[in-house]
Amino acid sequence: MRNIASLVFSVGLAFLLLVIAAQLGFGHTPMVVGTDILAGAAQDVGAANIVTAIVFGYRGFDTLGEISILFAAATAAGLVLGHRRAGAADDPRGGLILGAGAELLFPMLVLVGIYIVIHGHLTPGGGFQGGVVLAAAFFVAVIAEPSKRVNHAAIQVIEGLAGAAYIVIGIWALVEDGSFLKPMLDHGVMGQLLSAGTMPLLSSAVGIKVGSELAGLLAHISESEAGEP
Amino acid sequence: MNSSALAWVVNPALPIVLPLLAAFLLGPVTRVSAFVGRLLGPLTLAICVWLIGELWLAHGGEPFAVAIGTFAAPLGIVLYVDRIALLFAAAVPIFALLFWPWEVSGERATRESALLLILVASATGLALSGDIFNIYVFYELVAVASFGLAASNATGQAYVATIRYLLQSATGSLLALIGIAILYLKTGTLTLAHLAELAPSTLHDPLGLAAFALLLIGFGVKAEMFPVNTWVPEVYATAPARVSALLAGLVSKLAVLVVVRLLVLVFNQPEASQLLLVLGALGMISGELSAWRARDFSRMLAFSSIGQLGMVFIAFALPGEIGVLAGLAVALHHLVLKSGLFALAARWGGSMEALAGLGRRSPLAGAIYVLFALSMIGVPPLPGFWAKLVVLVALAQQGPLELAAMGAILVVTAIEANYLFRLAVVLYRKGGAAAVPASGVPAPALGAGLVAPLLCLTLLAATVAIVPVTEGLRSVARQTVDVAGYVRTVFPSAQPPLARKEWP
Amino acid sequence: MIPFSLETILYTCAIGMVVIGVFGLVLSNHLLRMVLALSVAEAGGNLLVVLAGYRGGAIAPIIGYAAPGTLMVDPVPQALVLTSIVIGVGVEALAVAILIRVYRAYGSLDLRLLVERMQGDMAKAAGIPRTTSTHAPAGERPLPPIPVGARHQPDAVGHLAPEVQS
Amino acid sequence: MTSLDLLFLVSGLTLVVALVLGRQRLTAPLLVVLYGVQFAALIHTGTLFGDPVAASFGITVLDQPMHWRYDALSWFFAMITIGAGFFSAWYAAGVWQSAYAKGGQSPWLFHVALAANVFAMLVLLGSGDFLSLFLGWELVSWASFLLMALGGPASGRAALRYLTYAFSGAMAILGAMALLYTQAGSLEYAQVAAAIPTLTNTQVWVLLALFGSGFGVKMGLLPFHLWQAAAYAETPGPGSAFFGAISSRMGLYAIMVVIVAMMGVTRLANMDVVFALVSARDLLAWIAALTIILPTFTALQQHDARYLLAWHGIGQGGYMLLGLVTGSAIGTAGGIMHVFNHATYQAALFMAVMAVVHRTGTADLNKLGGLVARMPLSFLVMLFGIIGLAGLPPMNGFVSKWMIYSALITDGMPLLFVAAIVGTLGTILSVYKLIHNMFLGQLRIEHEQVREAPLSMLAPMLALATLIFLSGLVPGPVLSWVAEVQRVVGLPVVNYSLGGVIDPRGSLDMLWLVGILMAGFGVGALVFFGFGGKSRRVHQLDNYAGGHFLTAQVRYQYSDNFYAGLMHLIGPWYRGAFRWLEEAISALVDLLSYAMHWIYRSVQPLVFLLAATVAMLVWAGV
Repeated sequence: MRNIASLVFSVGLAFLLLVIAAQLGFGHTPMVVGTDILAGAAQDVGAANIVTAIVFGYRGFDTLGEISILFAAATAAGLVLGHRRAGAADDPRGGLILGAGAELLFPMLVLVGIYIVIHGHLTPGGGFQGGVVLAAAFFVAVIAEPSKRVNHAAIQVIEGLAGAAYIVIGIWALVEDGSFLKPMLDHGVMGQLLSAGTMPLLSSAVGIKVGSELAGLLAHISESEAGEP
Repeated sequence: MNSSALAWVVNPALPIVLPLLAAFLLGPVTRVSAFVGRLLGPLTLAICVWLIGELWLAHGGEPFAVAIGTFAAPLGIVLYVDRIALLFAAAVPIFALLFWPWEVSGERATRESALLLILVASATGLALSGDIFNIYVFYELVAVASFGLAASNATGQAYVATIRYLLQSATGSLLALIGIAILYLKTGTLTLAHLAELAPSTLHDPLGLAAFALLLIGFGVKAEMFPVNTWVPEVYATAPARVSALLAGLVSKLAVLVVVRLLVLVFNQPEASQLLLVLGALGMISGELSAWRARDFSRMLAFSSIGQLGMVFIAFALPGEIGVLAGLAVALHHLVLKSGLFALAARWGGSMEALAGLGRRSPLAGAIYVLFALSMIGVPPLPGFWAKLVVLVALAQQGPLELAAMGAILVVTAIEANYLFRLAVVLYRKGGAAAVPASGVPAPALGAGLVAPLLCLTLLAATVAIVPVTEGLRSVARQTVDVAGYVRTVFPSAQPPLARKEWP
Repeated sequence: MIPFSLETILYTCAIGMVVIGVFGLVLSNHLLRMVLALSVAEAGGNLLVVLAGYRGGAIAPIIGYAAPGTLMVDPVPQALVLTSIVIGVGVEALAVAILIRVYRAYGSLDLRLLVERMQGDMAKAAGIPRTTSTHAPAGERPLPPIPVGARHQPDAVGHLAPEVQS
Repeated sequence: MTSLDLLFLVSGLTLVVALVLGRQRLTAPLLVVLYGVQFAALIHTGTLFGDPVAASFGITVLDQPMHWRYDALSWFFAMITIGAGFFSAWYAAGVWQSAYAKGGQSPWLFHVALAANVFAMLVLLGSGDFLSLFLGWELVSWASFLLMALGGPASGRAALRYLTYAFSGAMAILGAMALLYTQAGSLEYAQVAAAIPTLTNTQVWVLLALFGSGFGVKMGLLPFHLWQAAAYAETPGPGSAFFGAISSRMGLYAIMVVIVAMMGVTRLANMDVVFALVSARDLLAWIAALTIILPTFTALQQHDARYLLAWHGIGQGGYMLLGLVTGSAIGTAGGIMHVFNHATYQAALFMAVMAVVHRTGTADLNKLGGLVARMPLSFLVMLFGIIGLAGLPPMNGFVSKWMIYSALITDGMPLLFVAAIVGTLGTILSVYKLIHNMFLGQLRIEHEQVREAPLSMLAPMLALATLIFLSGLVPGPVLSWVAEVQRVVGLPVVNYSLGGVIDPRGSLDMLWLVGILMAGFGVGALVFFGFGGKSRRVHQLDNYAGGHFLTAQVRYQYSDNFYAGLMHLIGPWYRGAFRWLEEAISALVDLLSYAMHWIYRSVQPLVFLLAATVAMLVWAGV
């Protein structure tokens, strides 16, 4: 009964969504806001990557909410999973290939991650993307060697301070210039690494925060005691 | 604020980001000093209350808009501050303080406090934000924080309830996201004020309604809207009572506020209101009828909360100022009432039969319950009556559908009276068993004994001051339905904010 | 009618992912599969949002890679989708974390069993006698045993039903 | 400060005194005095023969003014209310409350609830618009609930049932008010009264149905009467007397204000029931007639004296409504006067029964008997009361019932007259059962040591009995009040004299009638004693029955299955009348609630989410 109903409703949903899509005039986005941003981002923010300009500039408030969501998810996961009991069984180690590969990959991933984070305002990428790569570096290591422990205390401090840094930069702008998250510092020359004012700082804060949060979150999950014998 | 050095304090972003800052710093600070860590949260909330008061005083309740990062309205995110927003924004830290997890300690305390602070920040954001995607982000933030809090009882049933809640909420959010995509495709903007301006020409068609329907499903999950509210009884029965109080009282109201903003500003069409009315009526009927069957206190409250929220939706579905007034009255009344009842539920776990004689043993709690119950079913001169009267009178002036809804309200109120006072009679029955704290219900918080009397006093104060209260609400409602004023506040220049340029 | 083109295929795929995900959510009784279905659906939704900013023949919105004045796609949906992807990641990670606890508490991820057990535990916590028995549903196999580890949870000890060890 | 403020103030003061000082023993007499002061304050308002008085306070919420004022109608009902409160408090003040406290109950709560009831009713009677009417209505409902719920579990159940009925009724009233507001644009009596003539018949029907059922619940009109008997009977002691005397008359007050005064009996008589030959007025009249017959014959079945009286209370309400809907001067005067008369004898009867309960510990008619030898004064009170209740001369019940019968006949409603007479027949049968099973026949051996009721209880009973007789002998004063009420409500005014009514089609003069009756008794006594009639007191066992000498174990006077033959004959026709309605409604709610609950217990709620999404998208019309 439920299966039939599900099928019928799903087909109905597919049909309706297709009808909606057909009516929407695909490829002819109105671009009311987008056009203005494309035209003005260079002066407003000074970042070459307009998506990053939006993420950390125009819609920087969304980004704050977003890192808070990750933080909340990590905190909630920590709350749910609690502490590991001493002496609980670990997952089996990864094999030789995984181990060797992990050792090889770790520094490269960290490097790539940092690169992506700090070049967020110039090239595709930014704090989130780089942060995920950073977290992946730690996670590869954990998969290869499950008995390795991530230092949760350190992660907690790092993520807290990185998140706080984002807000403090915003409040600094508020105190100085009367507007929360207003881009501060000089825009510099577009295309250079040290340009776009506070944007690289924000991007770095987000990168560190996302990296540490995802690492902590995944570590929580992987550290949760292995299943029953 | 008189001193110009501190003029930056009057900024609506601060009540949102300060709790976030506190949440981020809670972990590091607790490592340095546990005492400061425990105080950090409540202190931040108190500051938030003060900040919101300053916001009200600074502009005398007149609406104003603040662009984040000086990016003018349709490009960046705008925070819109008017009376209704401040009213709900002020309720957020106050109720969070009332239901602060004082009794938890250790690492759990840090995490729960952080989640609660995030909940406060995001709920305040929901009230103040003037950008639909920003609202979506804050809504998700509310959701994630509430998942963690809902599971914080650490029982198997709490986990199952939470995961079901999570799946429902995430699916709803997905649909809301698709709704936002449709909106963006049709208008090219995300700012509510801009949407309000463009809506008559672009959104008053079936696609616009479809977008509204999808958004309604998404935001309806937290607002306990039928039929995406099946998580409610499970979560409220398994979560700590203080969390249930916050979810039922506060969070649901803020989700309702979002729906109301959308309805008033963007989807100001009779069809949209009708949809809300029908869903509200169904939710009310299903909730109250299910509550009639409930056999334990917290699930009865959960179901009755669904029913009351249904009535809130019915009220807000009414057109114009009277609808917002009615909805506000019902919503605020329910906010105070349900929080108070859940505060009682923190001590009244277990089946209703086990509560026999409780009213004789603790007369104050019994009296508070009776007062809440009287106000809930709308007995004059308590505030619940005036709220219900406004709804009924407004409904009677509309069409046959509204008349049917009016009849439904009357019928379910009679059912509500039956089940609420069935419990009241049990409470005052002679010679009940000695109070047996039911298993699975944690010890009540230190401050919990104060919360219910405090809210009860609020209710009585509103009863005494019913005239100024209703007049105040009316001014709030008048301001809320002023769409032109909203647009004018966000875009002070008379020209449309963006002339459509050709593609570069 | 919808013309057959790249755009149509993309749209259809995105909608297909959403519908397949939702269908999986509704049809499945296994919680992990539901979470996976949710992530499929979210991916489809995100794809839809990105497509909302599409313009034919436009390039990525990064200044300095093409001559000024080149058509660029709408950058706003891209920024939005970045946000919504991260939101999805957070929600799903939390979902998996809760799943682990669910499995430890009840030894199963089958929704039908879980709901029944949950309702039984809720009723028991509230002191209400069960109307139906969970222990041996007529004509069905008995519930799987609780895994060993679950019996000694330090923070769940007071709450786990002692007699559900069957 | 107007005189009405003073009345409210005194009444509120009574409540506060009961609340604050109620735990002291000496407060009870103080409360009795305060009820007396309330009575004086009511007289002081002078609204009976003078102009209406408005309260100086009022409140305007959301542009809706609420105000209070008293006129002759309010005065009449308020007088009965305060009187009932006064006598009940008096009855409770002495021995009764000590015994009550000894039973583990709280006299404090009783006095508080009683004072709250009186206060709430006074507020209701002062209503000057629909909002204050509803406010007062709810206050009365909840105050009654409080007083009802004071007893044990049985009274808790009865009170909850009452609450469900009363609140459903209140919701009907609220709905009617909302509808009325859309038409009249106001909830003020004056504007509403002006707007009603402009309404269509359908609209008036809807209003009549909603208001009628709402007010009818309180009055115990069929089919909303099921709650009343248990609720009133289970109320502790004098509370029953108070409720029986006045509580359900609040429904009649509201009917007079809204239906009789605003809609008008003439309007109702001109509204035809579709596909039937009767008008709305006939419908009301027949509801009233059925309300007389069915509850009265249900009373006949009762084995508990309290329940028997409570069922009669419902039936007597039918007479009042029946009198009112005749619309003629004498009929409406009879209906209104019956309110007063009923209050006096019902209170006296309940007090007599409660006195017996106080002494013997039971109200079960099968476990009593022969108490006339032990409690002669209580017997006398009950005798007066049942004569009044049955509507026989020379007591006051006869006067009002005579007026109702007379109006029914002269206004051409013979079938209704027959119905009323059938009801009276049932009344006579059942009150005979009452007095016989309690006071006549064989004294049970366990009641040998029973003494007369204590003076504190006896005094109000005797006072009421006197009132019953006096207002029967000299109905003129009461009729003068009734005439004022009629004038205020806009009904034709009755032409009365000191001893009764003057009517070209048949006057009534109780002075003559009682004189002749007394003369007849005198002649009888003369004949009996003059011709050497002698009586001798013997012990009840100094007797024989069926050729056997009696022992203490042998019952020669049966109480069980009293009227068994009659019951056998008529029982199946009305047993459980309208109980099916209540059961059907609760079964329906149960079924619906089960269906709704199923949604919230489903394993996979996302199906609903998906279905709702699809449905809403289809509805949006994409």
